Amino acid sequence: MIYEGKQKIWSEYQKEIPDDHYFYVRSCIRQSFFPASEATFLDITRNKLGKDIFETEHHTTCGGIAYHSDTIPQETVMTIIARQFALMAKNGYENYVCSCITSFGLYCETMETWREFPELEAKIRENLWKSCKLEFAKPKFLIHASDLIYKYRKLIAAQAVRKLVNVHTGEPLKVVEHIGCHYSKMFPSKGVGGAEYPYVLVGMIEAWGGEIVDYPERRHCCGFGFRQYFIKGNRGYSLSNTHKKFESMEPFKPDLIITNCPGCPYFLDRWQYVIAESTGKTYGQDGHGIPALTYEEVAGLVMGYDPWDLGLQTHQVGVEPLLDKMGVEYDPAKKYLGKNGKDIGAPAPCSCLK
Amino acid sequence: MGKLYDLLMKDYRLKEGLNACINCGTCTAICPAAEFYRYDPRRIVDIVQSKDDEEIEKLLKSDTIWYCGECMSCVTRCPRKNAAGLIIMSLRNLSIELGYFIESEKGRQQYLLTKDLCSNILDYGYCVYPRRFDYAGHPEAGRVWEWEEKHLDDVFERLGGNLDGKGPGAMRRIPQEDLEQIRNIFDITGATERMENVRKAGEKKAAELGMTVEEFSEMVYKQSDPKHLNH
Amino acid sequence: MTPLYQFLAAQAEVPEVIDRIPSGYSHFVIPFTIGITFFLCWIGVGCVRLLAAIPRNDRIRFWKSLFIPKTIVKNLKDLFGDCLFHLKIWQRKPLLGYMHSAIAFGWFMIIVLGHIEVALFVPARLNVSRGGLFYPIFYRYFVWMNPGHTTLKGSFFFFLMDFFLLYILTGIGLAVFKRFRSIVLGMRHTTKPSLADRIALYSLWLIFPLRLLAESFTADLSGGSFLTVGVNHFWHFLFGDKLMFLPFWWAYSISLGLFFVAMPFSRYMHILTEVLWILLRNAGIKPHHPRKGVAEAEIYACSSCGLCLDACPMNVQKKNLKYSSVYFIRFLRRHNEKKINAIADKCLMCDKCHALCPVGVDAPALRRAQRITVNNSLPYDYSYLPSAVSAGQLSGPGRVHPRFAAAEYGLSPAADPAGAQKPEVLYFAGCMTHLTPRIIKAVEKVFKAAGVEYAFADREGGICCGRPLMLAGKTEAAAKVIEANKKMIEESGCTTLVLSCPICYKIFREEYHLEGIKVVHYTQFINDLIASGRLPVSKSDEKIVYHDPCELGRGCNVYFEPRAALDQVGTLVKAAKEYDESICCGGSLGSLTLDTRDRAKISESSLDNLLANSPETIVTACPLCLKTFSEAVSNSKHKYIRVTVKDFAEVICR
Amino acid sequence: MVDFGFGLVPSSRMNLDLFDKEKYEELAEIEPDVRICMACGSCTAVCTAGKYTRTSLREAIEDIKNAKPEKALEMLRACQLCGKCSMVCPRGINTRHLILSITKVYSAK
Amino acid sequence: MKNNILIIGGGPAGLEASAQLQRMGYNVILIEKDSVLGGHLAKWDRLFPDGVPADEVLSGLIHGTEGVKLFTETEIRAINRLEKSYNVRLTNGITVLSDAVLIASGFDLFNAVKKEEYGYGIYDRVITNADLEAYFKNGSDKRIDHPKRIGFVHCVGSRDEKSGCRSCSKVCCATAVKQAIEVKESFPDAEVFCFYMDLRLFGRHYEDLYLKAQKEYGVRFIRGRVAEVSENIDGSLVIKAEDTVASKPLKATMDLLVLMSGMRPSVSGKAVGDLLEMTVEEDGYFAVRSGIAAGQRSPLPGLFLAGAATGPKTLPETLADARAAAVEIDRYLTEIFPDARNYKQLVRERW
Repeated sequence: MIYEGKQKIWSEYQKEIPDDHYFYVRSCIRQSFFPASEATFLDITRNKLGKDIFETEHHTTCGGIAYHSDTIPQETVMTIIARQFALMAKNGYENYVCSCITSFGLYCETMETWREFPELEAKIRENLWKSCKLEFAKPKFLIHASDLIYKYRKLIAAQAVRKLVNVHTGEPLKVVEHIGCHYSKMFPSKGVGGAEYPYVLVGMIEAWGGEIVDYPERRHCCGFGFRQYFIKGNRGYSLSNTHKKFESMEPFKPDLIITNCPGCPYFLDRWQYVIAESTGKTYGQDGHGIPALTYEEVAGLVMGYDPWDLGLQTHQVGVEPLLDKMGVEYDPAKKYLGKNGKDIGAPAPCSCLK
Repeated sequence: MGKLYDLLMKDYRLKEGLNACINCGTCTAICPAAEFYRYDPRRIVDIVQSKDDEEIEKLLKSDTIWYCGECMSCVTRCPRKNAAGLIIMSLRNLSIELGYFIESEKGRQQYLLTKDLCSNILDYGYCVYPRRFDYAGHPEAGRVWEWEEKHLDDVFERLGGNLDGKGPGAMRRIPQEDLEQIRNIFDITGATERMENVRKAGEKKAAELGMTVEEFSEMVYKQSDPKHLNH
Repeated sequence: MTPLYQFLAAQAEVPEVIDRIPSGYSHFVIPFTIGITFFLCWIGVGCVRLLAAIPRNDRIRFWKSLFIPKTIVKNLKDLFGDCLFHLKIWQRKPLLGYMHSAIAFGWFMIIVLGHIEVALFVPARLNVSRGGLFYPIFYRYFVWMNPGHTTLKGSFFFFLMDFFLLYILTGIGLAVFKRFRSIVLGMRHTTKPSLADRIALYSLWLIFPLRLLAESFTADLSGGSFLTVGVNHFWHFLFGDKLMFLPFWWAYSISLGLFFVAMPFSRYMHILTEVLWILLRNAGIKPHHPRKGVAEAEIYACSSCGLCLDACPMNVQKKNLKYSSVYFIRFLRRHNEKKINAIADKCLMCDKCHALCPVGVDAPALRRAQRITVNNSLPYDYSYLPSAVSAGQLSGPGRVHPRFAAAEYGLSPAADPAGAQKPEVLYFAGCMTHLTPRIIKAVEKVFKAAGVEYAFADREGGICCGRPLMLAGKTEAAAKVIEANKKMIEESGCTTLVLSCPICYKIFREEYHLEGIKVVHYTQFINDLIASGRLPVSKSDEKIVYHDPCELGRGCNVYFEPRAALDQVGTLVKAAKEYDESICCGGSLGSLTLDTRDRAKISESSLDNLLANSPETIVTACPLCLKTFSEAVSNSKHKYIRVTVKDFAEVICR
Repeated sequence: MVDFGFGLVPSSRMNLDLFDKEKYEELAEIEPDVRICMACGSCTAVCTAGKYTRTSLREAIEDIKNAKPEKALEMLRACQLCGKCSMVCPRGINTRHLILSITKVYSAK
Repeated sequence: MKNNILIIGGGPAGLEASAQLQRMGYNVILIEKDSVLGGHLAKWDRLFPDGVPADEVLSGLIHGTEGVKLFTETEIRAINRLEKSYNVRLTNGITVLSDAVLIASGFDLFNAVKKEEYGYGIYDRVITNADLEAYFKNGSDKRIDHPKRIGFVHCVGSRDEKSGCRSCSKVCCATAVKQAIEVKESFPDAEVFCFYMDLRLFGRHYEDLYLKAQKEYGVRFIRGRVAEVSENIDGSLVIKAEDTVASKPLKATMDLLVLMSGMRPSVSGKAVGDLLEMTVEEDGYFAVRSGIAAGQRSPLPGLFLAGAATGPKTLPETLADARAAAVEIDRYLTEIFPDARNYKQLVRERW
């Protein structure tokens, strides 16, 4: 692998990311499964970086999952998106930051389609007026939340209390990145680093002291596939795609997987559990899995957030070996406590995955 | 010739996604679905561009168009700037509009998907809503979800969420007026009509098969014929 | 000193022949005795073993056949005709025929006459215990001829013995000459002898000259006729009275002994095996295995004469000589599996070597038997066949295949199922004809012109006839295909089945056993149409040469009908070689391994053969030949520029 | 082991790394024509068996080269060796011998 | 008076045209931006279809240019169009008054780095056709270390709208087949694969080359564009494509991957064209007066084109094109150019 070659490509895909005043929209999946990640993201941006990032209670789903499950027409999803844009404009913002990759891709696609077919944009404008009496303005900048963390990766590194380094050996942690498919595969120029060698997560890992691991199936989809997951009869597809990725990364012995898509950490985490429970195979050391974390969680870890505040307990793959390697202090007893130390029990143990 | 093709061409996704395919196979080469289903996106694009209505109709009624996971990996690599994924989406769209989807095992799944996802959006403003994501239906969500499901309020509170709460935050209750607006959008853009049609088609199919709606739903949720796979 | 014979001549009371050596034995007979004993044991054991390897039923059939008068007559005819007179070789190559018959018949006569002499003059010596094994052979050494008492009978035998010895010697002379200048005898190629062959050959060459020497040296004692006595005088003239004759008798014995020891390992074994093969063949027993049982008799019946070398179309290239039947048989004898397989697979199965073989060795059948041993285990799955051939389903009382019922044939079963007629004539085009649609078009045109009501069995394409499978040795698979086709044809209710492909024709005729259905090739069918006046034809002066397709001519013995028909429409000219000597077009399905280039060479030689008398048109009656020739003619060669290749039916109905 | 109601699905991706070079060379030794196929499909177009089954010599050759000989064998089981393919092959491949050779080489354990 | 003719580009087209024009008695000035003549030919080892050494062909071409004024490492600084001629200032300080200008600026090889998914410049064992030629010529390349499996990817930067080139580069199929044979000769144990979209082996003997590659060298041809290349832990490459004939995705591990970089319009040629205000077509190559009837004339009078400047060509086509251009220039200079009074009208009629 020739690092300089990649650098050259990265240098060609540098998208402009605005400095401040962001309009934030949430991700359905991330909110449901990793609420702490979004909370951490907002905390870092607002309190650690001192940026203006605004969230309105009136924003909704973009409808992307329903759209990509082919349950709602294109016009419907575009009108919902137009409504989101209208909320942004109404609140005086023009830098649109979304937490979800599906949304991000969909926004990019929508804007591109409107650009190519202005009559469609006009139609949507009309739809929005008819349904909500709202008018929208297209955002000036459309960015994914991970773009923002990427932009401030060095500032975060400066505030970091630890690095992505094995404190026992001094070696950098081997980190695998996984980019959501809709981040840049459709529009390579819309993603930091392009589609083939995206830099958005690599930049964070480098800045925070980790060692990036490139393995053959890096670009492969996690296998969510929308309808391929929601219907039980289709889940073999979803599972098999993740399995393929893990089989490919196994020889590289990664310590950690970092993702920027809401669904991917869920699938890369849970499918390890299913593979372990149904075939007995695990990919981490000594029967453990490989933790698949969100970029917010990783940022939180290096900045010294408590792992249980970051919601690392909601991953099925245990994170303790990783925390040990990084030298993160944690109280195992507090892992599954509710708010204010309330005892709400703990998940049943797995039969295979440690 | 080309009636179905003309219908397809009304779809902006097809307009964007189809630019004279040269059958090079880059899409299939990296397609996650082509690896695990009996599926070849290149063939689909080729059939669509043939404008052969008979073949297109076969497609619309087949399982084939439902294998794609819409990851859009194909878009990156196509040397002709085609988007097999978008073509699939417009085929699915037409299959649903014409009611053909109910003919195939995989297409039929739209009945459940439409019901669940659309009601999530209309009821809560989210595509996914944790209180409707049950461990029983999703054993793969793991022991940790089994635990979370029982203590959703506590977990969300602990993790800085705002489950069903007022104001902004993760999983907040979205104000009713916003949900009304979403419903209006659904009505105006044809989503409501589609939901209805899909529901009716599903119920009709259930009746045809001599099943109750519950039995039908159960079957659609779990059924998976090995014929979909390569062996 | 007075010569002994003059002295004895005076004693008139002495018998005509006297045992010169009372013991009737001399050491020199040992080599011969050993040789002949070994040889007789060998063939005795061989016969028993060979007959034991034949299936029981066949064996019984064989023994029975020996007592059926008709077979007895045929056996005698064949034995004399093939083994002694070599009539088949005479027919093709008179000089070669003379050579073979001189040696075979001459030797046979010498042995027979020798024994008759012994029986007449010293009958006691025929007893084996008194030297019966060797005595008749060396008769002239052991006896003293009373010169005074030479009877007419004695002189007669002396004359015959000398005559046949001379006869043999001329044959040997030719054989020696042939070895060095084979082309003189009409053979372009000749076989390469093995070591045993050489030993046997050289001893065979020596036997008769040595016999002449030995007998001539003793001729003054034992008598002789014009040859031996004449030579004897010459010796006396040369060496005086003291003749040392014993060494020559030794040499003669040794050469005989050597020959008999080498014979079982040499091609000369054919001299005897041929007898057995003729008996077995005439009993109607077919080989089931390329090396065991009847086949063993067959392969040892081969004289390695090499006639098949020139017959084989592959030998247009010298590198292919080794694929000829004579070598195939040699390797079969030597059990050289690798070479056997390679040769078996290479053959075009044109059957010419069989047609030309002086002893009727059916080498193509042996090759097929060999293919069976190799390929028989190949898996096949023909479960689709029944549905393939009954795709349209035979239906209605008239059971007319809907596919047959197109209005243009005057059949209308669909409209009037009760009145549906059976198609009298069913035409089956076959796979290869479908690749040459011009034949179908021409055949249908002929049918229409002659007003033939027919149905077309495989208009929409059918399945294979099974012959290619058969040729490849997949007999069992072929049976499945045959079964499926047979059912379809029988259900059609036709009474005549017309085939335009000789490949189909051969297998339909031989393996289908269609009860009550006349199976004809379209050349025959059309010739009948012309003969009966149903098909009007007009003669032109187009110079036509007819190519006999292998499967039709040699395969099914159809030579007359196509020529008779063609004679009505054009002027037939001769090819250099025709009828059973016709040269395969090179496209044959028989060969499994022959490559395109080799085939092209064969096509070229076949074309050259056809063009001997500058015809304008080459007519053939096989889709494969048609396609092969058409391509070969169009492929290059300016010499073919003036000739067109046509199908038989095309020429008949212009 | 837990039953989730679904499981891993076999991959259809052909893996050329599994290609058995030795076996292929063995085949090419007895029938070198296997190398020169250019996948034009003429053989399949005229195939007698192919009219009723999925038999395709072109595909069978592909399958051999794509490390799926068992599929080739299965496909060739329907072949009647009629020889039409050999008549139409533009490269003059000795198809019948190739079929017999494939069966011979790849059937052998 | 001898006419001055300026030829821009010292590749095969420029060399051949200057030799022809020199023989016709013109005063030929040939400029080349590089220090050596021959263009891409100088970097090639052997030529398809019969493996003639490139050096041999090149030295023959150079040999023919005796008498031509050659300026290497020379470019054009400025061009002034006078009424009938061009006043050209060269970077070496010389000014030429040229009656006709021939642009033989050739082509650039597609920069394979741009096909990001193939990882040229990123993966250690991905090389281009040019790299392989250099290896054949010089005998060493650290990326080529007894490879056991070698893949050739056709159409890299050709027939690919993503990399800005819809057209076929014409020579890569034959080059790939040639190189596949050569590489097999160098590494007889290796398995060699060619991944193609269509095999465009149109020229005389090209199909024979293809057959030879299959028959004698056992090169495997797979119809399918390589979609993705990635690197294994041991540095070997995993390639993914669809075997479109089998309609199945495939993967294979390779020890060496050769990208058949296609032809792109020459960047420096474009700069010259800009100075001359020449039009380029959508594909980036110079426009000609008429693709069929006047393929060597530019839309501007007195400006001629030869070789790959007007689109991908094989070497024999380039040479033929150069000879044709020489004839065209000769016709222009003898028929149209000298007739001062009717010059404009003649140009209108006959250009």
